[in-house]
Amino acid sequence: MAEMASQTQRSVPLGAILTAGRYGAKGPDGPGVTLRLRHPLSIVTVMARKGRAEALAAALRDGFGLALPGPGQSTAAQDLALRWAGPEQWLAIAEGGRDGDLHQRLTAALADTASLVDQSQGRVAIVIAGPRARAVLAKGTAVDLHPSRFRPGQVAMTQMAHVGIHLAQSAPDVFELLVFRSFAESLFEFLIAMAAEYGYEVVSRE
Amino acid sequence: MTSRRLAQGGLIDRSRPIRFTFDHKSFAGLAGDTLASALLANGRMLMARSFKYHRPRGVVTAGASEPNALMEIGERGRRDANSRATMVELYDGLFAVSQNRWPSLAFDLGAVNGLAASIFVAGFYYKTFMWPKSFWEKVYEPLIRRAAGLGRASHEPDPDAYEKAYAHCDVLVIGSGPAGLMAALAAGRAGARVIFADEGSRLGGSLLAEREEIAGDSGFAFVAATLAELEALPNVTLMPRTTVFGWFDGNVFGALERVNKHVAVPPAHEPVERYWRIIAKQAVMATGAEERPLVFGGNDKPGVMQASAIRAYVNRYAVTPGARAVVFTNNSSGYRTARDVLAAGIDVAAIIDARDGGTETHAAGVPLIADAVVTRVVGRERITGVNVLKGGATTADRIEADFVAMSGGWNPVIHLSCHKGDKPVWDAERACFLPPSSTPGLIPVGAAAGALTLSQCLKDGSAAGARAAGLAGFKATSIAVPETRDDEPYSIRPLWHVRQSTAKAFVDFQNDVTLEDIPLAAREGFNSIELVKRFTTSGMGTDQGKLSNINASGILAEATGRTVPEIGTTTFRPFYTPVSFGALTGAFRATHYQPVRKTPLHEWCEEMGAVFMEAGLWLRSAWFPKPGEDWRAAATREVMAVRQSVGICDVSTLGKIDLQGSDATALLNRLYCNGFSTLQPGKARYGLMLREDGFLFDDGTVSHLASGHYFITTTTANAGRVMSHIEFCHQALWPELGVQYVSVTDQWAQIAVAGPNARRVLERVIAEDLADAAFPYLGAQAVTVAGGIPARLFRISFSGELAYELSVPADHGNHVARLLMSEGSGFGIVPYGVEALSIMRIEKGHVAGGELNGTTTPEDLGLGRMVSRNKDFIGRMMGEREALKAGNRDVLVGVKPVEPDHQLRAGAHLLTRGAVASLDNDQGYVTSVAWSPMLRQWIGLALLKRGRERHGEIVQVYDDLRNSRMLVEVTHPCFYDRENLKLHG
Amino acid sequence: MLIDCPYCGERLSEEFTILGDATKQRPAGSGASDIDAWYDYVFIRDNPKGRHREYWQHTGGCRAWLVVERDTLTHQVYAVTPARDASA
Amino acid sequence: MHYSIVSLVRNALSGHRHWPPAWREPEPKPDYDVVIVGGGGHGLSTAYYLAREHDIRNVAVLEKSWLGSGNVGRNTTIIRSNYLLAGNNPFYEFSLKLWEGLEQEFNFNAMVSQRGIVNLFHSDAQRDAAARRGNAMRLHGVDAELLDRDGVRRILPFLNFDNGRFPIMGGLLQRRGGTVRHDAVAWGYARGADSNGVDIIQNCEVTGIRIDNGRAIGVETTKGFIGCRKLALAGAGNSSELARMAGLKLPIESHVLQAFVTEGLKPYLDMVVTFGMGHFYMSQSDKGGLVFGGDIDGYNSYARRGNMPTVEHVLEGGVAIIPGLSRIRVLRSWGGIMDMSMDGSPIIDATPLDGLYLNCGWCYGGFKATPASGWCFAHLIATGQTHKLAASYRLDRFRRGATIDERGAGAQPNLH
Ligand SMILES: Cc1cc2nc3c(=O)[nH]c(=O)nc-3n(C[C@H](O)[C@H](O)[C@H](O)COP(=O)(O)OP(=O)(O)OC[C@H]3O[C@@H](n4cnc5c(N)ncnc54)[C@H](O)[C@@H]3O)c2cc1C
Ligand SMILES: NC(=O)c1ccc[n+]([C@@H]2O[C@H](COP(=O)([O-])OP(=O)(O)OC[C@H]3O[C@@H](n4cnc5c(N)ncnc54)[C@H](O)[C@@H]3O)[C@@H](O)[C@H]2O)c1
Ligand SMILES: Cc1cc2nc3c(=O)[nH]c(=O)nc-3n(C[C@H](O)[C@H](O)[C@H](O)COP(=O)(O)O)c2cc1C
Ligand SMILES: [Zn+2]
Repeated sequence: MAEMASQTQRSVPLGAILTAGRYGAKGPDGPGVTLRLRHPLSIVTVMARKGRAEALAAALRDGFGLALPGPGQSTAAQDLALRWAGPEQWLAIAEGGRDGDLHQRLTAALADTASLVDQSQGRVAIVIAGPRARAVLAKGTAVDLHPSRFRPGQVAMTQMAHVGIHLAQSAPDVFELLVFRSFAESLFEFLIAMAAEYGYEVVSRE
Repeated sequence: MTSRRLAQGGLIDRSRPIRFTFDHKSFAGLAGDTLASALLANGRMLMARSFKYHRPRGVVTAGASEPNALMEIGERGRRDANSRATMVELYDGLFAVSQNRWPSLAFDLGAVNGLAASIFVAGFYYKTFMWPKSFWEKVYEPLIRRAAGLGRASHEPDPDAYEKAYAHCDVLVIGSGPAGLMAALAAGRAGARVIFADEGSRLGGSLLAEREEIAGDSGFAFVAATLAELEALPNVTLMPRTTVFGWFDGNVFGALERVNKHVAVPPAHEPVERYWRIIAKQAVMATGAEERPLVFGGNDKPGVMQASAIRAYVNRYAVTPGARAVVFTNNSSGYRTARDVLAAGIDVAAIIDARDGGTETHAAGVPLIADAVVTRVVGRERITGVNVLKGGATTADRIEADFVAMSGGWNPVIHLSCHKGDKPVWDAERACFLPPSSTPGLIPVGAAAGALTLSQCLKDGSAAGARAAGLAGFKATSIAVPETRDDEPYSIRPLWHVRQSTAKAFVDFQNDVTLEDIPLAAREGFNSIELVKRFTTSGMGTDQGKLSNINASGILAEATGRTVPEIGTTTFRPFYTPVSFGALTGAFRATHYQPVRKTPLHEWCEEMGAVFMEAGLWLRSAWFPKPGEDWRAAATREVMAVRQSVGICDVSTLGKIDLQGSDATALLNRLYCNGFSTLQPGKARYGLMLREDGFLFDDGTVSHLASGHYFITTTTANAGRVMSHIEFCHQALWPELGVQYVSVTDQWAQIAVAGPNARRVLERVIAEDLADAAFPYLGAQAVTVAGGIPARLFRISFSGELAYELSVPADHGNHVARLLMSEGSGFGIVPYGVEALSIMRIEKGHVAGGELNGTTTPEDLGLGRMVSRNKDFIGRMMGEREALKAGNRDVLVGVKPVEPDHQLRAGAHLLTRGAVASLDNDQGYVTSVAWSPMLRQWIGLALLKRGRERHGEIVQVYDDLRNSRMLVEVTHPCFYDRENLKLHG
Repeated sequence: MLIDCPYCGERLSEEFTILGDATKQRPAGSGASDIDAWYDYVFIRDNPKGRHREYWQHTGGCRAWLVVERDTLTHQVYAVTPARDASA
Repeated sequence: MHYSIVSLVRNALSGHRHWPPAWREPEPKPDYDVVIVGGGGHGLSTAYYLAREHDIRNVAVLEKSWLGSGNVGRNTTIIRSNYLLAGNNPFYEFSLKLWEGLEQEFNFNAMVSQRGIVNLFHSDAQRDAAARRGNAMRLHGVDAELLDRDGVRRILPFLNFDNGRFPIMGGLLQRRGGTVRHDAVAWGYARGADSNGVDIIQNCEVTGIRIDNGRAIGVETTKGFIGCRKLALAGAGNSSELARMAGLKLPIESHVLQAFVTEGLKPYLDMVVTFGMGHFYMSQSDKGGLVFGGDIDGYNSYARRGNMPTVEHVLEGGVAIIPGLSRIRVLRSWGGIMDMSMDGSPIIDATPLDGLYLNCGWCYGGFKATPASGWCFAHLIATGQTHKLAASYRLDRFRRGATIDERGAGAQPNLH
């Protein structure tokens, strides 16, 4: 059996409910938000080993040109992004999702400074963008998303509609929600229900 | 009926007539009307019946505090009971019905209660209805219940949508009268993020209802100009139709936005109501003041209204309640009403002032009767006049009028400021309670803080806005305060009730609490205001005593020879005005009540025709019926297939934790009661966790993947709690340990492959050597599936068969399951569900939720040998307590009906054979049952006193709840393959 | 109620889960003479009306265990520290 | 004065001016045989039974605020005896039996209404637990019925059977369960105790306990020192504070439990519904308000008020199970301070100090226990012997491991 086959047979989360198109209220200014799934994606939990956070920071700087972000922050360089994900924990995120690639790459560079755990398929990344994205999110999370308080590059771990999420603003008005895979459908249904009054567009994966 | 609409004025839109029905009769109103103003405009005074005596009632207020004019609005699933007509904006097609009357509002049989009013005094029901004993539930209570209550609520589901949302601001301004407007402007100009909320349909507060002059123009104009500026500020959010209903810890406010209550049906995609939680650095409470009614004979007749409400109807809605007013007042407000009514071209018969003489500007041409009281309002359908008694006089004079304006003074609207439990402060000069002396985070201002003149409200509002912005970190100065026409100073002499009343005088209109009820309560010993409230129900209606509470305190004070501040008030609590369940529920209703968790194999399970069941938030495949099979047939077939050949099962819901670090083994040793020091890489072990009190907490497997790298599974039910427990133990108890861990529950699709042919099927998709020697029982290793999928394989068994659990990254789950099915087709592979899994574990005597019920110990479940004696672990010490070690504990056994066709049920109890059924003789209970395909009969696990000594004994099953008694034999808990031969296959 | 998570900033209390009293020290000993200390640790609470030190976990956020010093009468939160630092 | 329709009519004729106070307002005497701290349900019923059953009448009940201002006056009024464990069931059944004859006994209509209570279940595991409980009740002769889905639908057709997240599978019904008018319980016992000579002293806060030679000899109060031969603490949510005055610490935490009432409505719900899975239960008061509640807020608290997360959680549960509630409006919410014990069960016991007795740990179930608690506590105080129905409620059970943990939640009070 070819390796390629095993990669193409992968299931796409939200597959059952994610259908491209324009929904909800149809205002003259176009949809208030667009929603998109990022998939496949590589996600690795990076946990500093005890007393090794500085060494980890150095290894990341040297190996990837990346600074280790502090609480509520993220950093990015070329094809790799790091998002703070709790005390001494980060999520390393890269485009593309061949099994284990990112995990192996990081293991090679960081194994003695960090414990690394592949989470690529345990989290689902939903991107919500547009002028009303904040209004939609404010129906779910109590994190203050005002542009002066939550800027591009910032991240927050919070909950929305009874579900824990990892929220990041990747660019102005572009928000990314990482959610545990098993909850993804429920969260997505919540988001589109809350977006309906502004009109929304679901964009298919490229 | 005559139209009571004034020819000019008001904030209504005369070009937009609106049709509505009240009690199935059609009426017309105007855009800008409330239901109450529209009914008044149509000459309808009678709007409701009171709670107890079913007295005819009309509207008393023009706002949120309305006690009388409550109606059912809307039909079927949209019916809103107890809607205040004063707050309902008129819309086309509005459907309103009066309530608490039968057969009709005009002719209500319930009014006979009024005849017995002398018996139905406060608390009468505590003194009677006791005999005969059985009559309370059968006769009296149903009667009382039918008579009690106001509107009829619907049992139908609500077709509308609701939402919740969060908002943050530097300054929340509550109330949009002159004080609130200035506060919002000051804070807004300073650059603070401002939320400006008012329950009214338009912003402007009392300025919409009064004839004021501000900055040389009308009050309306001032409102319009100020709102225009606020609207233009990007940092200010205006929220009309939004009631702030509560003040909570952390300066969090609850608010209800009535998004689409002013239309018959909300537009598509929009909610009807939205509940906000507003997190405010500072709040300005500019909630105004509520006018107190006076307590005098007949004060509840339709047509007796707050003086300020009459101004609102006249000035804002261009409606007059009648043709000739009489004013009864003890303070400035009545004079203002007289002037405004006159200005609208309506007659004012007289001002009756309870004081010796006020300092107010007198309304030209209106007789002033000072030092006088109204003793009775007369008239049947409509008021025809009032009896007035002058100081010193013995007989009353009749003054003719068809509506009455009353003002007993003002109650600052201090509710929110008291929600944290602080007590309000009495102000003798203004005869009112002011907000508590210290309310950090909340600045009361305007009439709410006792400022009862317009200029003061404007000035204080400006200062409060600036102060709030300053406290929130902005540089702010008070803004210029516009000039006002000189307003008159406020003066009052409290009048808690008219002693000389010659008809029933009401304190609480809605609950029919009369002037006599309060002294009666005091005489009977209910002499604190809280006891008076409970004994008389004063202030317990839908209006929460907004009009009545302070009068009740005043009356109680006089009745008991104490002062009003000694009496105090009852407790102010949320909700400021009632809030729907719908709003507070938001979108989390029906099937969206709680999120659904789906496994990565859900799609495959659906393909296989799974019937799903709830397991916490998860949906799990319970069984996979073939056509014509019920659950038992399906599960039986699945078990047989597994026991005889092979089956696969989705076990992805197990909690999974990745644990690494130099002290990982040490942590495991402390978390589990059994030891892990000897667990070699490549091996898995069953583990038991206790709580610190020594009882069982959870079980699962721990696999040593590579040196210092473990993979832990937990039960589905406890996954979250175990994760938190581990985090606690590490972070709070032993932070010195070098460990890293993270939940990987969702990363892996987990598939159990079980049955004598399990290995053969797996060998077809996995290249690695799976022979027993290479990969023995309790092996754990990384493998590659289908030539490219990185996976993990564990040789563990819940079913008792040769079995594996295969973990593949979640996206691959469906594919791998399909692959196993096709590769296993030659072996007759089946999918099996939780039901079959459960049958097999019961056959094997493995414990699960029924036995891990929070009150069992390892010893109870036959797992005592797992408890290590030579290390510290959670639960060790308390597990040694005498009662946990006692010999007569309920311990795990198997039970098997003596008659093989008897069906055993979990939840049945066990009795010694021949013993009388009693709690004293209770010997234990059946925890789990199954119809065993292998034994071809029902079997069960049970917890039985001294059970291990009783194998072979016949005991009695007691299941009277289901009319079932039978004898069972006590057995070893393992019914099948006790030697574990199959496991090693 | 707002709790100022040292990592995430001020968050609403429903993002957190409380465990309880954080003044208790898990006893080190496991001899017969230590049983009283254990009983006290597991079952006995000061339960003060006023300032109280409690364990809370930011379960709906960064998952850190925190020691929150809070007033049980006013619900005012005085201080929040990571549990790992508090017990160190 | 005996209360009846006759006395009501007679008093109506004289304008109700001649009703005597339901209880006197005495000044405290310098000392009493027994001083009971706490004018809640349990303190008052203890006083009543001390007088009635044991002829001990030189008794004072000291209440720091107004009578019934504690949990007895703020609970959701449910009575039932559907307990699982042998340590609990007979006690609560005895209590229910006392309720059944109470009003006639003390001539006060407390509106004992045995309208039935149903506990819903939604899974096989929950059904099994309900069956175990129901059979335990039957074993003790207590009425219990196990309803299936259709059985529940017959009595409560408007529950959410078809469009819910957790389908209703059935329910455990106790028809003799129901509600009692909470305030009336306090008032009825107070009147009954008073007429038997007990001094009920309101606005009298106990600020200290005077101990002499290992013996409690009296209390310091805001009305001065009051001496006693026996001192009984029935302070519910304030139990730890009271115990502290005697140098004792308890296996108790204080937590706030909220409750709610809707606007008054015509008959809507004619029994008590418990949706345990959604932490929601509801009944309708005779006045028309739907009275409901859920779980404690979860954090330790002495403030009688809670916060919105719990409010939302409870209301979400409500709409989930009774969709028609959506348009009904909640009128008021309040809180009470619960004496949450470490196993969810109460304590009725003597203390290490002579003459000092303890009654606490009622969690959110103590209202239904009011008669039996007073009965057993009075027995203990009068005889020095533990009443056999309260034999399991000893303080040393935690040390011994003989906890009575109906929920199996362990030593974490906020999980009970
Ligand atoms: C919201 C809520 C709902 C509930 N629902 C139910 C239910 O449905 N069914 C049920 O069975 N139980 C229920 N309960 C529990 C029940 O109300 C209590 O367990 C029970 O009332 C406690 O006993 P009590 O009546 O004696 O307490 P309380 O009425 O609280 O009496 C204790 C008294 O002691 C006084 N006191 C305290 N300290 C001092 C002092 N230093 N000096 C003088 N006096 C002092 C207090 O002021 C108080 O009046 C509920 C409780 C709450 C809060
Ligand atoms: N002399 C008198 O007799 C007398 C007495 C009282 C008031 N007044 C006048 O009344 C005015 C008072 O001005 P003000 O600005 O203090 O109050 P206001 O009455 O003008 O405005 C208060 C506003 O707050 C709103 N509100 C109240 N509670 C709310 C809540 N919980 N949520 C949302 N909105 C809420 C009300 O609907 C109202 O619109 C002054 O002009 C004063 O002169 C005069
Ligand atoms: C069973 C029950 C029914 C209640 N019904 C009402 C009611 O109909 N109206 C009301 O305003 N309050 C009602 N309450 C709440 C009380 O007003 C009050 O809030 C509660 O007893 C707590 O007291 P507190 O708010 O003074 O602290 C009810 C309380 C209980 C326990
Ligand atoms: Zn955090």
